[in-house]
Amino acid sequence: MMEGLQKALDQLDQAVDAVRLGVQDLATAEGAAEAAGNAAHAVTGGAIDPFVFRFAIFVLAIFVGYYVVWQVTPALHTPLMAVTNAISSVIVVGALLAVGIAASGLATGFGFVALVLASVNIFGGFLVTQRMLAMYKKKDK
Amino acid sequence: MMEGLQKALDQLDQAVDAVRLGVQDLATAEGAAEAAGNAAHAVTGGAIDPFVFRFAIFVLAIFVGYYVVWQVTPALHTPLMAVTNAISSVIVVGALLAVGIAASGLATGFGFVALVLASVNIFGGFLVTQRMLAMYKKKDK
Amino acid sequence: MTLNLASFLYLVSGILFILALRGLSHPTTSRQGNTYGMIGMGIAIVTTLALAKPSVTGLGLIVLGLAIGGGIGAVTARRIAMTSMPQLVAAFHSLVGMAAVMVAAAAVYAPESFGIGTVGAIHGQALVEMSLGVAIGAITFTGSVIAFLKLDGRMSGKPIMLPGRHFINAALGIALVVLIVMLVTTQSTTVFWLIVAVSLVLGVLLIVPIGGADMPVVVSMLNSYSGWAAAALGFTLGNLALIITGALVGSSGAILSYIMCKGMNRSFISVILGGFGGETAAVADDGIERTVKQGSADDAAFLMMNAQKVIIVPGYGMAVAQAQHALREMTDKLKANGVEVKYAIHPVAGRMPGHMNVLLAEANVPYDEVFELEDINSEFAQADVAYVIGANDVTNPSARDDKNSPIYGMPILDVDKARTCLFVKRSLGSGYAGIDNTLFYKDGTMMLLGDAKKMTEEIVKAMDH
Amino acid sequence: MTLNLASFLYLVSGILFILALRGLSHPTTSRQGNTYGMIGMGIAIVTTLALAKPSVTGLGLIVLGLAIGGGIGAVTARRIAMTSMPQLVAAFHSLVGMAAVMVAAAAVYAPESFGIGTVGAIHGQALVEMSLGVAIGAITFTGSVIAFLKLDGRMSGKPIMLPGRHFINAALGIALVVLIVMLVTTQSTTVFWLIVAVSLVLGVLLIVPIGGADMPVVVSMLNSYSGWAAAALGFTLGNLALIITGALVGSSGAILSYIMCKGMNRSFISVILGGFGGETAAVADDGIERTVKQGSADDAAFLMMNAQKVIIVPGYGMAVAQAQHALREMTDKLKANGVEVKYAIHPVAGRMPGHMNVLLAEANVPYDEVFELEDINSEFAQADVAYVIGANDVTNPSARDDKNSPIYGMPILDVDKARTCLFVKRSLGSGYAGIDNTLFYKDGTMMLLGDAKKMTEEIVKAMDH
Ligand SMILES: NC(=O)c1ccc[n+]([C@@H]2O[C@H](COP(=O)([O-])OP(=O)(O)OC[C@H]3O[C@@H](n4cnc5c(N)ncnc54)[C@H](OP(=O)(O)O)[C@@H]3O)[C@@H](O)[C@H]2O)c1
Ligand SMILES: NC(=O)c1ccc[n+]([C@@H]2O[C@H](COP(=O)([O-])OP(=O)(O)OC[C@H]3O[C@@H](n4cnc5c(N)ncnc54)[C@H](OP(=O)(O)O)[C@@H]3O)[C@@H](O)[C@H]2O)c1
Repeated sequence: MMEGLQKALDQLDQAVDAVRLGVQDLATAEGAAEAAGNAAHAVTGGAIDPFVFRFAIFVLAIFVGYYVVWQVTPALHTPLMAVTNAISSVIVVGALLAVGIAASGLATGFGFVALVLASVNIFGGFLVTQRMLAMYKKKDK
Repeated sequence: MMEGLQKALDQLDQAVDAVRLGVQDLATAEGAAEAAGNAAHAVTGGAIDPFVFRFAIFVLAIFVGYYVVWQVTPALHTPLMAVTNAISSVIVVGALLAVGIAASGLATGFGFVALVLASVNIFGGFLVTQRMLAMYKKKDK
Repeated sequence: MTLNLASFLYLVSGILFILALRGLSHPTTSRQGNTYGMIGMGIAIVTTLALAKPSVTGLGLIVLGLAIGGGIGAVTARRIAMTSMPQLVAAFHSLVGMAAVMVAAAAVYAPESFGIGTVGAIHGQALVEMSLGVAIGAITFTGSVIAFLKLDGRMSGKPIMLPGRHFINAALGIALVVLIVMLVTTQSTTVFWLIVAVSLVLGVLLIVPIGGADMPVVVSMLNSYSGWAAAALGFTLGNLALIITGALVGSSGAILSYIMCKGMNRSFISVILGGFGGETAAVADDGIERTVKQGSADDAAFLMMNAQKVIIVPGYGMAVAQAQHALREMTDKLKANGVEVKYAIHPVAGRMPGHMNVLLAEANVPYDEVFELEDINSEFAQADVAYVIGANDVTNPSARDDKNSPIYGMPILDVDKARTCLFVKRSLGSGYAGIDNTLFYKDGTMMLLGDAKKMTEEIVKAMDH
Repeated sequence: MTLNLASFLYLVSGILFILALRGLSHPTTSRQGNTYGMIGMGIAIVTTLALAKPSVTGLGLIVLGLAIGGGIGAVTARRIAMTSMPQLVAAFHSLVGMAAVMVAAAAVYAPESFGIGTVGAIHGQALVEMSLGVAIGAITFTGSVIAFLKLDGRMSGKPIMLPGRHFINAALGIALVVLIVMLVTTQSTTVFWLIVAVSLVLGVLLIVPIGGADMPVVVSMLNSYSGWAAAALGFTLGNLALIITGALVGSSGAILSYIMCKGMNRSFISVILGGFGGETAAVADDGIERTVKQGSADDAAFLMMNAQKVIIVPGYGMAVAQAQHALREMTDKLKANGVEVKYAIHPVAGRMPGHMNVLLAEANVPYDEVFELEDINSEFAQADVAYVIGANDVTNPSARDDKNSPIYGMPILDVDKARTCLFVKRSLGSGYAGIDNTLFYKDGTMMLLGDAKKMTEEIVKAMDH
């Protein structure tokens, strides 16, 4: 089995080399320009680990969260707690993947429990927020 | 030449298939676990185009910019204009790449011009901001 | 659906969540914001379904799960009393925590579904991210359950101080780190469940020493934790909506904790270390004879009907007594009589941030009659009556004047500057901080001893005479 | 250095730029913020060098380039008069625009250096991003040059209205789109330079119809453009620092334009369409005989020395006359005499946002004596003297009272509520908006006709008598 993988990886190496040669040959040819461009892009631009991007997104989202929450008026701090609770149940996407793709019985089970719990939060959180917010009224004149 | 590329791509396909088979074989084997995990990761998680991530970063940075700039006190709006000018000259990284990697005479030339222009901005922008900010003083008591 | 399109849609739902919080900057935009939040959640769910392409059985299960959970959630949301908000939020957080644990468990048993490797061969980085998520999630779960029990009065609010608890917690923390390393190297599910178990225990141990009255800060802190757990799993699943939301929720909880601690003039560390708010401190006996002027509902009605300006200061007691509706009736009477009425809200009045505002909103008090401390504090000097209903600590002048007071430095509402100060409460006992309030013995103060709701109703009746 | 580490460091420098802007929320933190900005720039440069690993020649060139540019920049920054800030900022923007064009050109001729393909085979998406960057950059370049020339008085401030200019601009815009599509399909450098050429022309045509007085809004708009250009190139280069910075600068410019337009109560569209601020409108001749009370420096000195409270309202004329130092001397005298002195700054006083604040800071006026409109406007009623120096429009009561006035709705400083209002200007002429100021003819007003600096110096002398 180890050999199988080794062979496969070797083949992959060869293939990549072949692509690289092909690209060099083609560098001045016309039609395949787009394909070559794609390949070159993958070699450099695409080499960044997605983790770096995710981390950048995470850090910027913390900044956004910081500013957005400080701007919440104190009168709405209780609805804020309820709504952040509701949105934190986007964790439901994980549950949906587990139930939806279902590779093992256990995983489906865990996913189902997660799905039910998250759904309580989604519906409960948004609806209770809506109920609260509906109560905030201006003086009618 | 087209054939060269075609052949290379075919080989790549074969290699990927082989890897996939190898991974399935190995699924329960021990040592190669990490390697297999890497491969699987590349197939799904890694398949997202970096553009999507960059776009997400761009959008979040606009949000951050929006909040951060509204918090700037009006008394410092002139320094704000100067400092945004200074930081927008990070474009200098492009100039450095052009001059530093230097694949063609022309490109180096353009890069050099860009480098000089951006440097004027970097030094001019930060220093004039510093000069302005140094003037803002509190009443000494 | 391609992964690229899906990622883009997840980004859209993340942005919609940002807009949901942004809407809360003002009551008029807040409802729109909540709608954005729902749309964002809808997009995230539909996108995931389109990506997972579940079988018919799978889809059936999903609909079932959504229906069960959604039903419970919707009924709870409709039935819950506004005064029980703190408990509800704590209970909901525990669900998010447990959901995070379950999702991680599913990922361990079926990593292929999440594209993080195969069973026994999960990508190392994904395992680390996941362990963090599962540990924080489990702590959030048991922590929130304890907070819920304490807030709901099903468990004594007294801090439970285990001997050597700091040592135990530190040991558990180290065990967690060791277990995470083991998980990455061995890929064993047993280790995974050990991580869950240790974190569950840690959640309990971290929260039991904290007194019931400090629970609001704890709830907010756990809110923050649930956010970080979601973000950690977002890294594992490579899901932008989860990463963005996790960061938002994490910041939000942290900022609210900070605001509460600042409003109480206490340090976050001292709250977390616990032991506060268990017993009420003995009333300082300085040997001076203290006299209290007690009044009746009739006196109060007379005073207020003849006032030009009345400022109402609600506190925790109003929530306990559910006196907000009676209060609203009283102010209607006053306003009909030409008296100017305003409400003054201290940042930590009640037991959670914005607690008083929700209750007043429930009683149909327009939000433009309700003012924050900074905006109204200077007006007490021009007010004829300050009607303090179930509030205590937030009016205690020792926070302003007595350097030795434990709450010294906490901002207070200057009700003592009003011509007359009416205090509605059941006894001369102290409030949350357990400190005697010297205001009760002041000349301009009149105590209206009794339940906040009953007393206010009596005043309303007296006004009709 | 690996690409991952480099990307991480670019993120760090992006974050430092955010902190740089964040620092500007208060004068005390602003200097620290500027330092963060410099560190961020340093990290970006060093990271790029470590990534590019230039040859010795390359490194030599880079040091040379940095030295030339840095030298020019440093000398300019040191020498420039504070009153010339608007011009300087415009000139600097033009450089950023041109640098963006040059970087894009380098990328077209040596795409390998940027990892976007090979000559003649550049990735399509990269080409689109690059074309956007280069087009916006070129527009920024010529636009800023025109703005600079108008602000510096080297070109008439009059709007130049070409016949059919909207049609020409639209045609050029369409041509740009077509050229970008052609560039992607043909990869021809000729097309690239055509894009540059068309954008350069467009930059000129967009800005010449806008009057000199509207230039501040234009400068800010171009600031925003330079940000978007940087962001577009950031996408091409896959550089996080550029993407984040571009978004920051883009938002900043847009918000400042918005603030200015709001301060002038004009729509952004009407500014961009141009044609405003060329000629001064004829003074409305309503047949009423108007009398003006003119005063001397002695009168002004006497009035102010005997006042209890003086509020100073600086405007564009103070900048033109460079009167800030004389003004500072005058207030020192007043304060030494026990007079309370405050400065009131209108959001669009002068010719760029924060213009007056910089000049006052230059003259060592402490920033806590300088107040914004909302914070001081109610105090004019208690002031004995309002000393209006080189300001005009921002005090014009017709913005408040006359619905037919072109500036109706613009917030103004209520100098007419002060007991006496002193106006220092050279004539009875109008200001930027070209509208007669009825305040000159009011009872409580005394005109001090003359150059702002000379008049203030004379007043200072008169105070010594
Ligand atoms: N809001 C937050 O986010 C938050 C978070 C954490 C901690 N805290 C703390 O909570 C406190 C809030 O201050 P507060 O002034 O609102 O409340 P408080 O100081 O706790 O006082 C509440 C008062 O209400 C009275 N009361 C209780 N039940 C009543 C009833 N049925 N009818 C009438 N009166 C009743 C009690 O006196 P009797 O027993 O004599 O009736 C008590 O003195 C602060 O110390 C704050 O630091 C608040
Ligand atoms: N700040 C911004 O960001 C910005 C941006 C765009 C537009 N604007 C516009 O600029 C205007 C600013 O208002 P403002 O009140 O500051 O200025 P203004 O209304 O333009 O008036 C300036 C006055 O200064 C006088 N002056 C010129 N040179 C002088 C000198 N050497 N000595 C004494 N006086 C002199 C002029 O009168 P004489 O000729 O009689 O001396 C003129 O009336 C507003 O209309 C605003 O909308 C501002």
